[in-house]
Amino acid sequence: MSAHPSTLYSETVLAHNRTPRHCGCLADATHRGAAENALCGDQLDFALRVRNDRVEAAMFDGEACAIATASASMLADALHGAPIATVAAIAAELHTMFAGGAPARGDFAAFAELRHHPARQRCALLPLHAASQALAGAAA
Amino acid sequence: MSAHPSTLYSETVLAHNRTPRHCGCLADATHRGAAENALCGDQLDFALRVRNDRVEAAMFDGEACAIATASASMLADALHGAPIATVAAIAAELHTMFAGGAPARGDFAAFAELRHHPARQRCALLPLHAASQALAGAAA
Amino acid sequence: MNRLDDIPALRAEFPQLARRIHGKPLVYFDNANTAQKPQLVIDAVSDYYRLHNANVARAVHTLGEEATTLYEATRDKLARFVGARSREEVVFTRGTTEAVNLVAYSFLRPTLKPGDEILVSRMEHHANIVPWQLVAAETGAKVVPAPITASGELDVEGTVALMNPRTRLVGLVHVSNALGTVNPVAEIIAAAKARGIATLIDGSQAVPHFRVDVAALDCDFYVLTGHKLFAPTGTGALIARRALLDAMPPFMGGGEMIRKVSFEGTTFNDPPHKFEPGTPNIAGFIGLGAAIDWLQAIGMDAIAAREARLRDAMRAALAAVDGLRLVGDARARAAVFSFVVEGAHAHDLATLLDHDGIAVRSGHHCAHPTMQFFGVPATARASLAFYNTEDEIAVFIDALAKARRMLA
Amino acid sequence: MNRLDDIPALRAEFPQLARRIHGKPLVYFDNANTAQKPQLVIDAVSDYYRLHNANVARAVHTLGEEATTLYEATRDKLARFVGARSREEVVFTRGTTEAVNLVAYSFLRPTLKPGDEILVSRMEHHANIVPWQLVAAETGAKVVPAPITASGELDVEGTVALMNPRTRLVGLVHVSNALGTVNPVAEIIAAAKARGIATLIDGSQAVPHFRVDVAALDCDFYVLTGHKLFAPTGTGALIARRALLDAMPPFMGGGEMIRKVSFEGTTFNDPPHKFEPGTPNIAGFIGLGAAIDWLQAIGMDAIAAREARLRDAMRAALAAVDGLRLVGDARARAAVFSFVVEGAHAHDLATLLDHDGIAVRSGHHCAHPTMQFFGVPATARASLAFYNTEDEIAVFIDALAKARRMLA
Ligand SMILES: Cc1ncc(COP(=O)(O)O)c(C=O)c1O
Ligand SMILES: Cc1ncc(COP(=O)(O)O)c(C=O)c1O
Repeated sequence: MSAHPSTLYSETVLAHNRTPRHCGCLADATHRGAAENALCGDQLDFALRVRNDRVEAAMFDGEACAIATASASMLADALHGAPIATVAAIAAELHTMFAGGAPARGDFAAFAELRHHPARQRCALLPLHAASQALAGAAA
Repeated sequence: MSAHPSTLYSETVLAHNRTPRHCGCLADATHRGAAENALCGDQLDFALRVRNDRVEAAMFDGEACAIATASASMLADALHGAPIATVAAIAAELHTMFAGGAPARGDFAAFAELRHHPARQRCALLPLHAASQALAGAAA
Repeated sequence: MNRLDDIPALRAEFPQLARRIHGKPLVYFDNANTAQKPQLVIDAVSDYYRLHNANVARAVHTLGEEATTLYEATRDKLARFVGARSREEVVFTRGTTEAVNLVAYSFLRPTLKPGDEILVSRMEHHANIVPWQLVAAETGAKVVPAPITASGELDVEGTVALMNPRTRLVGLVHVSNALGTVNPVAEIIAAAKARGIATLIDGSQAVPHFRVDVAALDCDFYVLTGHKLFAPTGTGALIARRALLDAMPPFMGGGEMIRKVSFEGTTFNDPPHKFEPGTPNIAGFIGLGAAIDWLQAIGMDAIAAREARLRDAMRAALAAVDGLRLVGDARARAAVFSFVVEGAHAHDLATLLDHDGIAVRSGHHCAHPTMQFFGVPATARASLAFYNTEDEIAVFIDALAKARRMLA
Repeated sequence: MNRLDDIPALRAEFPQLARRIHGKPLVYFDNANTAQKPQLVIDAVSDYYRLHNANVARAVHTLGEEATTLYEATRDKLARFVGARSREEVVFTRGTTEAVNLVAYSFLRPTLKPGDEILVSRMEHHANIVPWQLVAAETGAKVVPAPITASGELDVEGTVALMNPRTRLVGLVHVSNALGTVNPVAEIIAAAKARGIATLIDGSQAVPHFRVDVAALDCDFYVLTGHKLFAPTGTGALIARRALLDAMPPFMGGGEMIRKVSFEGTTFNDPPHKFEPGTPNIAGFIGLGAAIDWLQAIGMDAIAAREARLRDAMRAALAAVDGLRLVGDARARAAVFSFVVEGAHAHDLATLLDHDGIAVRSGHHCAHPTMQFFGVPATARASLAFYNTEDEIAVFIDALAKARRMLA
């Protein structure tokens, strides 16, 4: 069922994991959210500063696997200056890609191989959950 | 697992079933017992007149299958004038025979084929349970 | 061409149908007890053990993902097969019995009060009586029998008349295993719903024989068992409204049904997983998925049509047997026939038929109250599936006459 | 000659061990999750479906008798295998999880009072925590954690100190699935017994690896699961003192667990049947019987000796891995190793090992409280069975180093 997985831990993913972007705490966040992966106990916090439905800054924190960490790093990157609808858009692109459809935007395309690893898909989705949790909640 | 069963409904068994001996009610019984087969709902009553640890008379009643009816008929027959220990002795002989050992006494040997029908063994044992129930209970 | 047009080929898919019993070809008329399995279902089970064996929902390795994918696919298949609104409405259980107990413990017990009533028909299987008695005994509620008629039909008017503000749930068998009756479940569900009463339909004997659409029936709970559906033993399901599952507390505790466990407090997973603690019968459910695919390839409507013909042939043949009385003779009925024969006890009939290779069940069919109603301790029961034939009916009728002569 | 003297031949009995994963030979180190099945067990399941398929304890026909004989034979085999006092002490369940729930619902709940305590160790599987929490929440009792040490051993003194007149039951895992610790169960049972406290031992990870004698242990309840014992999924057992089973009310209701059902009142069957309503996983239990025969032909003592060698080899090999920390390193331990590696998340390790054909589990192993105690969200776990080899250990250690380099 699984194809050869060499591309799952691609250089893109490994680089994001080694030196994640925007990892740490965002003091002046307006929104905060968290998500947890029941399978492994991983937890990820996402903090956003939002003005006029646009993300001015995004940071994440938490201990997680390489896939989740890389995804969080990519997401924080993608959100800077983007409309808040971007979170839902990227989540939808990931789901499409996992179902065999078009690749997701930018570095997220590096997760294409996850279509053969259903159990690990939630790792890549974890930061998306945390960010949408943040947007859904009351302002921090 | 089952051998050819032609001998299960032997002439001996069928004859006892057609015209069971000592079927009916024993007005002056000293002991009464009943047993039920959970598998089919069959019920059998056994009534005994016992004096000095000897069965003077035995009768049975109830609706039951041919195997149980024949066994009851044989048992009532065997008990007339016999020591009460006969009930336990015949039960033990049946168990031995079902386990592949020596045939049980008299007509009971006709149940040898039941060793291949574990589910029906309790039919043959039903009157034995009813009779030992009768002996175990208080005098009627 | 439908596979039902070539019955010999179809029967060849069932290895056990080729068995000989006491030297005679097996005539398997005990389908209401459990159904035979096509080779493809047996292979699905072996293939899992030979190639994909791993635990589900736990490991990220290849085998774990394969096992999980195969296992969870059955949930989608079953949801489609019975017309559930979503896969989350499908809770896997060991069978019908566990499914009813789950509803009794988790849905009813927490809010059951003294004087509350659970209304179930007098033709229920023990599985749809005893679980309610257990929770009723604990809470002071009571189980009320809904009336049936002498021909083994549900007394609909009498049943509806028993629905009252204390009635908490109506439980009804879709097709009676003891009588063959097909019940007007939609009518009863509608009547209960109009009164705000929850409904549970026992579909054990329905899903193997005709198309069932749970969403259209609109019952709250529908229960079924896999081994009667040509699938492995130890499988079954509760199909329930999502909103009810969300509100119900868990039944059994353990792994997978939790989100987070600590000694300070535990939070539970979402349905259906909330109700599925521990390692499930993975191989069995993979086999159930294969059975459903296989049934749908034939088509439940084609199966129902063939079984209606077999049923009519059997009904006519039995009517001609001297001294035979049908126990239950509803107008709407399945190819399940309970009967008693004058001068011949059901057990003796079953044993003598077995000598001729014919498997029928004798006994109370886990329906004591039904037997009590008809005043018989036991019946013999012949229950057919689509792989049975008119030739087998003829063999059965001959053997029945022979058995009767022998016992007379 | 013992079969363990020819490991290649023994491995050839397990079809899945011949599988290749991502082009590499499978190294199956996830045995604590579920074990692989020998062909003979797979065949026992298929043969039942192909030749003897029928329901048990119900029908008097040949197939029904064959199925019942095969199914009930497993009860005798299991009773002998674990040293139960009699076959009536063996209650069949879906697995360990259901067995613990049965005890929680049927033994404890009816008499549990506010303030009562259930003492279980901090290294329990969720299956030996959550069922107690559910019945405790209902009754106002509480689940008390017994202490463990930094090396993952039970703090025996601390545990005994927590036993008090309010303690109703002590639950302890025989071998921890998360840490590999082999617990001094006899000592804890004796201490509990001296205080009149009931005991439940979770033997899920014990029975596959060494000889267990339940009667000698003298616990009240011993639970186990079949799928870890090289047997089919959906099988397991509760072994319990007969006197307790006699006194316990039934858990689930349905067919076979009753003696007589009526709307006026129902009487129940004797144990073990009182606790086994409905159609069981017949095929699965027949497979369990085959697995036990097969294990006994090899001999549990021989298996334990081989596993001790594998364990020591693995322990030594892991000690040499840079940046690796064992989570749990008890003196008495099984060939089950949980570990974390600096800079490499357990999930990533598991996925990368899988790329090299190696199946290990990563996660919390259904033991959140244990993970909390050790302050890790997850570990990787390699768990061996007697069919594993020292060569596989070498392959694993190499792959581990490679994975670590990749993630660094
Ligand atoms: C120690 C222990 N207890 C209980 C269980 C639960 O067993 P099952 O999932 O088969 O019910 C397991 C396995 O997952 C285990 O390792
Ligand atoms: C109508 C009906 N309900 C419930 C059951 C119980 O099903 P199971 O034994 O598979 O739990 C049966 C079958 O025995 C049945 O025929």
